[in-house]
Amino acid sequence: MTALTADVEPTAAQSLARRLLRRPELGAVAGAAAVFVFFSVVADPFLRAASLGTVLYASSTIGIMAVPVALLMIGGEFDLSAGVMVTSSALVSSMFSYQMTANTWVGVGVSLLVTLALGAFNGILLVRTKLPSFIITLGTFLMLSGLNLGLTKLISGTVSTKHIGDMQGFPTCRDLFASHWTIGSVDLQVTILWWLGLVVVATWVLLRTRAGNWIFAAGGNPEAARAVGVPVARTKVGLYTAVAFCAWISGQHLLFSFDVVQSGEGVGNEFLYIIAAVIGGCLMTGGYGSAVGSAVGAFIFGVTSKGIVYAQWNPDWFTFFLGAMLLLATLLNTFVRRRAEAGR
Amino acid sequence: MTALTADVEPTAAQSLARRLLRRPELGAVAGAAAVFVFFSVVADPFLRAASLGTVLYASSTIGIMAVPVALLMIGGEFDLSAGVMVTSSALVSSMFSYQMTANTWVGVGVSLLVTLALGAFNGILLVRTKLPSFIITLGTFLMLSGLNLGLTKLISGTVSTKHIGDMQGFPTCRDLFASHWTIGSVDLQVTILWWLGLVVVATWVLLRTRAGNWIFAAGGNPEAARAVGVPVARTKVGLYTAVAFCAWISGQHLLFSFDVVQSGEGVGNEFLYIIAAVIGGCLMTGGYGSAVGSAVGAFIFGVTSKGIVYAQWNPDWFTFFLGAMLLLATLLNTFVRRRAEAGR
Amino acid sequence: MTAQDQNTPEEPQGPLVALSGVSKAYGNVLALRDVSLDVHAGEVTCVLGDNGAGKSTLIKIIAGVHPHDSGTYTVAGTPVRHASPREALDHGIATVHQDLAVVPLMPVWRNFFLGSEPVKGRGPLRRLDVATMRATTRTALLRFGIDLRDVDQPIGTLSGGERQCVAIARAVHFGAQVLVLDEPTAALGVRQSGMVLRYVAAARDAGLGVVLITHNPHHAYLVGDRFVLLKRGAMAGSHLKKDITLDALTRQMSGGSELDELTHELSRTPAATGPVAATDPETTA
Amino acid sequence: MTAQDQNTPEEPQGPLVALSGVSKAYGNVLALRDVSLDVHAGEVTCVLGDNGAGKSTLIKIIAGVHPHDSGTYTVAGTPVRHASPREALDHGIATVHQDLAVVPLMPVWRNFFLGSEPVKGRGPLRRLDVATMRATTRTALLRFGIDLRDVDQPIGTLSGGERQCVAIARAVHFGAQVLVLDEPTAALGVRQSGMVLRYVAAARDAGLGVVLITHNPHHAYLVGDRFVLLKRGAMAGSHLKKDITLDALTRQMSGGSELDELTHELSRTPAATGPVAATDPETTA
Amino acid sequence: GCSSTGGKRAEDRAKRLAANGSAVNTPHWTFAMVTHSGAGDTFWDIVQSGAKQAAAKDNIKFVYSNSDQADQQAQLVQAAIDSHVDGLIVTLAKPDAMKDVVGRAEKAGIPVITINSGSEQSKSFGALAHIGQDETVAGKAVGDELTRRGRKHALCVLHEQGNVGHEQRCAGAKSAFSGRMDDLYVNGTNMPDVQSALEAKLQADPSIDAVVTLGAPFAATAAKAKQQAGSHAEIDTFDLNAQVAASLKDGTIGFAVDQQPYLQGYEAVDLLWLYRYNGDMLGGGQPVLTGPQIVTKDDAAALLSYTQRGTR
Ligand SMILES: Nc1ncnc2c1ncn2[C@@H]1O[C@H](COP(=O)(O)OP(=O)(O)OP(=O)(O)O)[C@@H](O)[C@H]1O
Ligand SMILES: Nc1ncnc2c1ncn2[C@@H]1O[C@H](COP(=O)(O)OP(=O)(O)OP(=O)(O)O)[C@@H](O)[C@H]1O
Ligand SMILES: [Mg+2]
Ligand SMILES: [Mg+2]
Repeated sequence: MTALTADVEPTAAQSLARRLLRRPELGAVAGAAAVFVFFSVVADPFLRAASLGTVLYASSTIGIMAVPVALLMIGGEFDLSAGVMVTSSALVSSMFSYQMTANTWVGVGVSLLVTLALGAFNGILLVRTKLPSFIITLGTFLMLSGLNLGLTKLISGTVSTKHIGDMQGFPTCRDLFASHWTIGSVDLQVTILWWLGLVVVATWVLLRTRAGNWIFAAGGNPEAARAVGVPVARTKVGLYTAVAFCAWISGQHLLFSFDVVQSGEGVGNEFLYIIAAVIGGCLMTGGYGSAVGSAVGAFIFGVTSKGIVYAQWNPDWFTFFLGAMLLLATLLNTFVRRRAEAGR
Repeated sequence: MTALTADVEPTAAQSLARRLLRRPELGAVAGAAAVFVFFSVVADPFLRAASLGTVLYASSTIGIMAVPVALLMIGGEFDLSAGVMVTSSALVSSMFSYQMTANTWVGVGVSLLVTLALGAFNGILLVRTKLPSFIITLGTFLMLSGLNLGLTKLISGTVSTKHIGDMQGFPTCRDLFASHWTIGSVDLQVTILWWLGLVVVATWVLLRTRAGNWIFAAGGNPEAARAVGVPVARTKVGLYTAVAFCAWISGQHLLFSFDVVQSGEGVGNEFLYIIAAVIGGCLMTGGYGSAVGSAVGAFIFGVTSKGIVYAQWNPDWFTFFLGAMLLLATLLNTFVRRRAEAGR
Repeated sequence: MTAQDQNTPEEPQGPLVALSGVSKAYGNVLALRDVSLDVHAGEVTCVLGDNGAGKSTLIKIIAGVHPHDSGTYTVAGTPVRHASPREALDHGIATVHQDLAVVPLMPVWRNFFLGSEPVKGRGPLRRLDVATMRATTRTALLRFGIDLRDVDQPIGTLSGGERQCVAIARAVHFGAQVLVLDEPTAALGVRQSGMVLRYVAAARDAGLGVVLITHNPHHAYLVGDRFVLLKRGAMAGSHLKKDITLDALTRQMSGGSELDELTHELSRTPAATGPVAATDPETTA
Repeated sequence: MTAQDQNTPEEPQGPLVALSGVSKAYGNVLALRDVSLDVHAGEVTCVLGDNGAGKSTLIKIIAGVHPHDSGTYTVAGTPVRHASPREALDHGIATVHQDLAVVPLMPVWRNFFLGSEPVKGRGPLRRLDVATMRATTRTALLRFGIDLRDVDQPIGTLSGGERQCVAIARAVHFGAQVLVLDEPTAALGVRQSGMVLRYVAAARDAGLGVVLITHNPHHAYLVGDRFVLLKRGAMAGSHLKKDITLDALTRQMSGGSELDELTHELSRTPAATGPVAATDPETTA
Repeated sequence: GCSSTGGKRAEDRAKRLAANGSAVNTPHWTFAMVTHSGAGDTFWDIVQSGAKQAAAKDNIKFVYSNSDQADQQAQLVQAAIDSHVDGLIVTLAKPDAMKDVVGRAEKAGIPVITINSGSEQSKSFGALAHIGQDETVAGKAVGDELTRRGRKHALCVLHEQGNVGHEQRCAGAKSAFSGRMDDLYVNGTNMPDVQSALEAKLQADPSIDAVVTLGAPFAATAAKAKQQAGSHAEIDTFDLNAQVAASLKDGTIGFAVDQQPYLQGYEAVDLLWLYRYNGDMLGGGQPVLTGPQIVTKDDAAALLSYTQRGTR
C-alpha cells in the first residue's frame, strides 16, 4: 500500500535525505540558523570570534542539562527539581570538602553519590506513588531549595559556601570541570566538550540501545510498553538518575568555576532546560524527540539571549525580545517540520 | 454485567455517598483537613479567628486564578503567562487612568478589554499554530514580563506605577475589588467572595452546561471531540479568555488594594495556580478535574504556607516544609481517592 | 427494500453523497487513488477491502476529518470540501470511526451526547438536561443488550465492545441523513453484531443513506445494496447487489486465487479434523 | 492434531497454564467470577462470550496486567500471581491485547521488537542490531501480506488492521510457550484473518499452548481444541472439541433463544431479498 | 585525602574566641522581621545575623520571614500580627503595599520599626523609627564615587528584573554619575548566565570602563567575565562579603558601597527591646542612617575578618 507511488527502492542518497528530513531536530536546526543569521545582521559584535566562545559557553551550560531533560521528556516525565539540584550538587561538594578539610576530589565523589541518590529518589517516588511527575518534582524542588538554604546556613553560617580555592585538589578539579582553552582568538570552555560528549552519548543510547527503545516506549505508551515487558519503572528511575548525573556535572562546573556557591541559585533554570528540549522538538507528552534537538534548542536559547545583549537593544525589553524570538524560532521550526513531513 | 453484585437500584442515600466518593476533589478535601488539623495542633496562633481571615485571604488570591487555570487544565492546556498577566492587567488599569486622568472605572474597563485580548491572543495563537501551550504561553509570559517592565518604565519613568488613590472612582473600585469587612473578630476580604463566586460559576459551567462537556472532551480526547463536532478550538480560546478574565479580577484587586503596582511582580505565581489545580485533583494531561478541587488545592496551599509562618518554623527551611507538606497532602489525596475508587 | 428495488437503477433524486475520482495522500503515501462512490437515501453502500486498503481514509474524507486532495465530493448535489467534522455533521453526516471516538475519562452519558447535548431552561439558566441524558443513554444501550447500572462510570472502563456499542448507539440516535460506520461489528459479539445490523437495516428503511465498512462479506451482503471494493488504495470494483452473489463477493474481497491457496493450506494443516472441510466457506469469513 | 487426539483426554504432562475458580472485581464491578480454564501444550483453548463478558479481563490476568482477586493460577503446576507483564513473559506467556499494545509514535520496526530487542557487540559497544530488526520486521509483515516499503514510519500511521498485524506478528515471532490472543481477527480482512489462523495452527503444531479469544465461532471451531464460554463474568460452559458441534457452539455463544429471535427479525426486515434466508447461519457470524 | 591547607579546620583554628549569652532578665518577647528579600540573599543574611545577635543578648525570640512580592509581604506582616508578636520590623521597599498592614499593627498595639528602605514613609505610616538608608542614597554614593574616579561609561548589572531596590540603586547611581550609564539585566540565579551575559556586553561595547554589580556575589563573576572578554573595566559593587573584601584587597574590585546590614538588623531588635523595656527611641523622628560607606582597598584588610564571620 505504502509503495504505491514508487515501487522501486529509493537510492541511498534519497533515503538519507528522507531520513534527515524526518529527524525531530530538523525544524530546530532551521530555527537556529534563522536566529543566528538574524543576529549576525543586527548585531555587529556578534560575528566576532570571541563572541562565538561566549555564545557557545552560554549554550553549553543550559545544553548539558537539556540533554537528560530531553531524554526524560521523551520518557514522558518532567523534572522541576533539575535547576536546584545543580546547586545542591555544588553545595554538597563544596561543603563536604571544606567541613572535612578533605581533598576536593573527595567532595566531588561524595557529591556524585548524593546527587545520584536525589535523582533516584525522584524516580522511585514517582513510580511508587504514581503521582504526576510535575507534583513529585515540584515537591522535591521546594524541598531541595529549602535544604540548600537551610543546610548551608546551618553548616556555613551564611547563605553561601566558604572559599575552597586554596584546598588540595582544587586545581585538578578545575581542569576537569571549569577549564578553558584558546583556539585562535576563540576562548572555549570545557563545558562545551562535556555538552557535545553528552549529546553524542545520549544520541547513541536513544537510537542504538535497548534502553533508548524503552525510553521512547515509556513515554509514547507506558501501558503498551509494560505489556510487552519493558521495565518502565526502571527506565524512568534511570532517566531521573541521568538528570542527576548531569546536574552533578553542572554543579561541579559551577563550584570550580566560581569557587563559592550561593545557596539560592538554580531556581528557575529547570524551565530553561525544558524550553531547550521543547524548542529542539521534544513532545511535552512524551515519546518523541532527540538529544541533538535539545542541543539545538539550547543553542537557539544561547544565541537569542546573548544576541540581544550584543545587539544592545533596550535592556528593559530584554524578556520581550527573548519571548518573541523564541516564539518565532519555534514557529519556523514547526513550519519546517510540517513541510518536511508533508513532502517526504 | 456491571450489575452482577447488586441488581437492586441503590437507595438515594447510597447513591449520594457513592457520587461524593467519586468526585475528583474528595482526596483533596482529605488532604486539606489533614493539613488544617496539623497546623491547628503545631501552631498556636493558627486557630485564632483573625488567622482564619489571613489564611482565607491568602487562599483566595491564589484560588481566584486557580479556578480558570483548573478549567484550562481540564481542557488539556497550560497557561504560563497567567502570573504576569495579573500584573499586566493592574498596570494597564493604573497607567490608563493616570495618563488619561480618567475616572478609574475607565481604566478598569480598558484593562478588562486589554486583558481579554491577551487571553484571546494566547488561545488563538495556540489553535492556529498547533504548538504546545507550554511553548506558546512561555513566549507570551516572557513577552508580557518584558512589556510590563518596558512600558511601565517608558510611561511612568520608574518600575512602579504612579499613585492613583486620589483619583475619581478609586473608592468605589476599591469597594468592589479590595474591600474587607469584619465579622466578629474575623477580617474577611472581598476576594473571598469573588473566589467562591467563581468556584460556583465554574462548577455550574463544568457540570451543567454544554461548554463544560466540551471542556472535558477537549482535554480528554480532542480528536474524538472534534469528530463528533465539538468546537475544540473555540472551547480552548474561550478557556484562555476565562483565565484572562480572572487575571483581570486579580489584577484589579492588586491595584486597588495597594494603590501602586510593581511592574516586576507576578512572575512565578502561574505555578502556584497550577499547583493548586493539580493538588485539587486536576490531571496534568487534561480531561479530569474540578473547580471545587482547585479551591481546595488553593486552600491547602494557603494553609500550608501561612501555617508554617504561624508555627514560626525556621524560615530558612520554609520551602522545605512547603514542599514536604505539599507532597504529603497530595499523597494522602491520591491514597484516599484510590481507596474510594476501589471501594465504590 | 422493495421500494429500492424499483428506484435503484434510475436514481431519480440523485445520490445524497457522491464521491468521484477522489484521491488522498499522507505525505508520499498515496492512501486513496481515484475512488468513486455513491450513497443514496434508503440504501446501504458497503465498502470492502483488505487491511490498509484505504477504507478508513475514505470514511475520514466523508466525515470531514481530512479534506480530499483531488476529485469531487458532493452532498446532495453541491460540491463540498469539509474542513472539519462539524461541517460534515451540519450536512447531516454522522460517523462512527474505527478508532472509537470516545473520551475515556468522561462518563458514559456525557460521551453519548457529546457535541449534541440537549439543553433546557433559558438565558443564564440554560443547562444540560441531565435526567433525559442519563435515561436516554441507559435505554439506548439496553437496546443493544448492554445493561449499565451506572451510566456515570467513565467510558474508558467499559469493554472494547461496549465502547463500540456506545459509539454506534450515539450515531444511530443522532443519525442525520447519512450514517457512516467504520467496521462497526468488528469488536462485537454475535448478539451485538446482529443488533447493529438491525439498526443499519432500520436506518436504511427510515430513508437514511448508510455507508458500512466491514470485513465480513456475510454482514455486508445481508444489508448492503451497493458494494465498493478497494484494493491498495484504488477501486477494484463497484457492484449493485443484484449484479453479484455472496460467493463472488467473498471471492473478490479476498483476491481470488490467493484465497484459494490459503483455504487449502489452512484446511490441510489440522489434517484429520472433520468440521474444517465442512466449514470451508466460513474459514474466510 | 492427530497427536492431540490421543493425549487430550488424559493430559499426561498436565496443563501449561491453569486457572481455577478465579475472580476479579474492578471496584464493585465483578468482571470475573469463579472461572476455570486449562491451556495445554499443543492445544488451542478458545474463550468465547458476549461483549463485556469478561474475556479481556481473563486475558489480562493471564498476561499479568492485573492480578486476580481469588482463585488459583498455576503455570506448569506452580501457583503464581503475576505482578507485572514482565513476570508473565518470563514464564513464557506472550500476549496480544485487544487495545493494541503499540507505541504510536515509534517506528514499526522498533515496535516490533519492543521489550525483546536483539543486540550485537559487547561491553559499551553493545547495540541494537538495527539491520536485522528492520529486515525481520519487513519479512514478518510481508508474510501477512503487508508490504511496508518503509518500516521506519511511525506505527500510528498504519491502518487499524495493519497495526493489529504487527502486534500479532510480534507475539508469534517471540511466541514463547503460551500465546494469548485477544480477538486477533476482529479488525482483520479475509486474507489477514486466514493468515492469523494459520499462525495459530502453526504455533499449536509447534507445541505451544494458545489462548484465542474471538467472536467468530467459525474461526474458533476451525482451530480450537477446548472452548470456554463466559457469560456476564461467569463460566457458561467448557467443552472439548469432540463434545460439541459448530452449530451447538454458535448457539451457545449467542444465548440460544435470543439468537433465534434476532435472526428471525433480521431476516424479516429486508423482506424480499433472497440470499438472507440462505445465509442465516452467517448472519450470526 | 585530607587537605593540609584551608578548610574548616583552618577556620576553627582561627576562631577560638568568644562565648555569648543573654544578659537581661526581661520577658521572652517575640519580635518578627518581615522583609522584601528574595530567598538566600547575602545582604539579608547579614541583616538577620545582626538581628539574631541582638535577640540573643536581649532574650528575644526572633522570627524572620520574607517575600519579594508586595502582596505576599503584606500577608506575612498580617500573619505576624495574628500571632500577637511583641514587636515588628518591616522593610518598606513597596511602601503603598505595606501602608494598610503597618497601620493594622499600630492598631493592634504592636510597635513597628522600619529598616532599610522607606525612610520617607516610615513616620507617616506610624513606625517608631527608621534604621537604614535608601537604596537611592546608596546609588548616589556610587555615582559620585564613579565620577570621582573619572569613569566615563559604566554598566549597572541588575540581577533581578523588576526588583524595586535594584532599580533604585541603579537610578540613584545614574543620577549622580557624570558619565553614561547602561543597564544590563542578568539572571541572578544562574551564575554562568551572569558571566556570559556580562562577557557579551563587554565584548559588544568595549568603551565600558566600569561595571557596578548590585550584590556582592556578582562582583566576582563580573571580574571573571571582564577577564574573559579582555576588558579593562573596573569592577565595583554594592554590599560586602568575604570574597569582595578579598578582591578589594588584591585590587580586583575598585570599591564597594556598604550600608552595614548587620547594624540594621542589630539596631532594630535592640531598639525594639529598649522601647519595650525602657520606652527609649532613637532618631527623634528622623531616619537613623547606617550608610552609605565607600569601602576601598585601604579598609579591606580590616574588613576581611568581619566579612568572614558574616557580620559585615
Ligand atoms: N478498568 C475497569 N474498571 C471498571 N470496570 C471495568 C474495567 N475494565 C473492564 N471493566 C468492566 O468489566 C466487564 C468485562 O470487561 P472485559 O473487557 O473483560 O469484557 P470483554 O469480554 O473483553 O468484552 P469485549 O468482547 O467487548 O471486548 C465490562 O462490564 C467492563 O465494563
Ligand atoms: N496519518 C497517516 N499517515 C501516513 N500514512 C497513513 C496515515 N493514515 C493511514 N495511512 C496509510 O494509509 C493506508 C490506508 O489506511 P486506512 O486506515 O485507510 O486503511 P483501512 O482500509 O481502513 O485498513 P483497516 O481495514 O486495516 O482498518 C495504510 O497503508 C496506512 O498505513
Ligand atoms: Mg480502517
Ligand atoms: Mg475484550
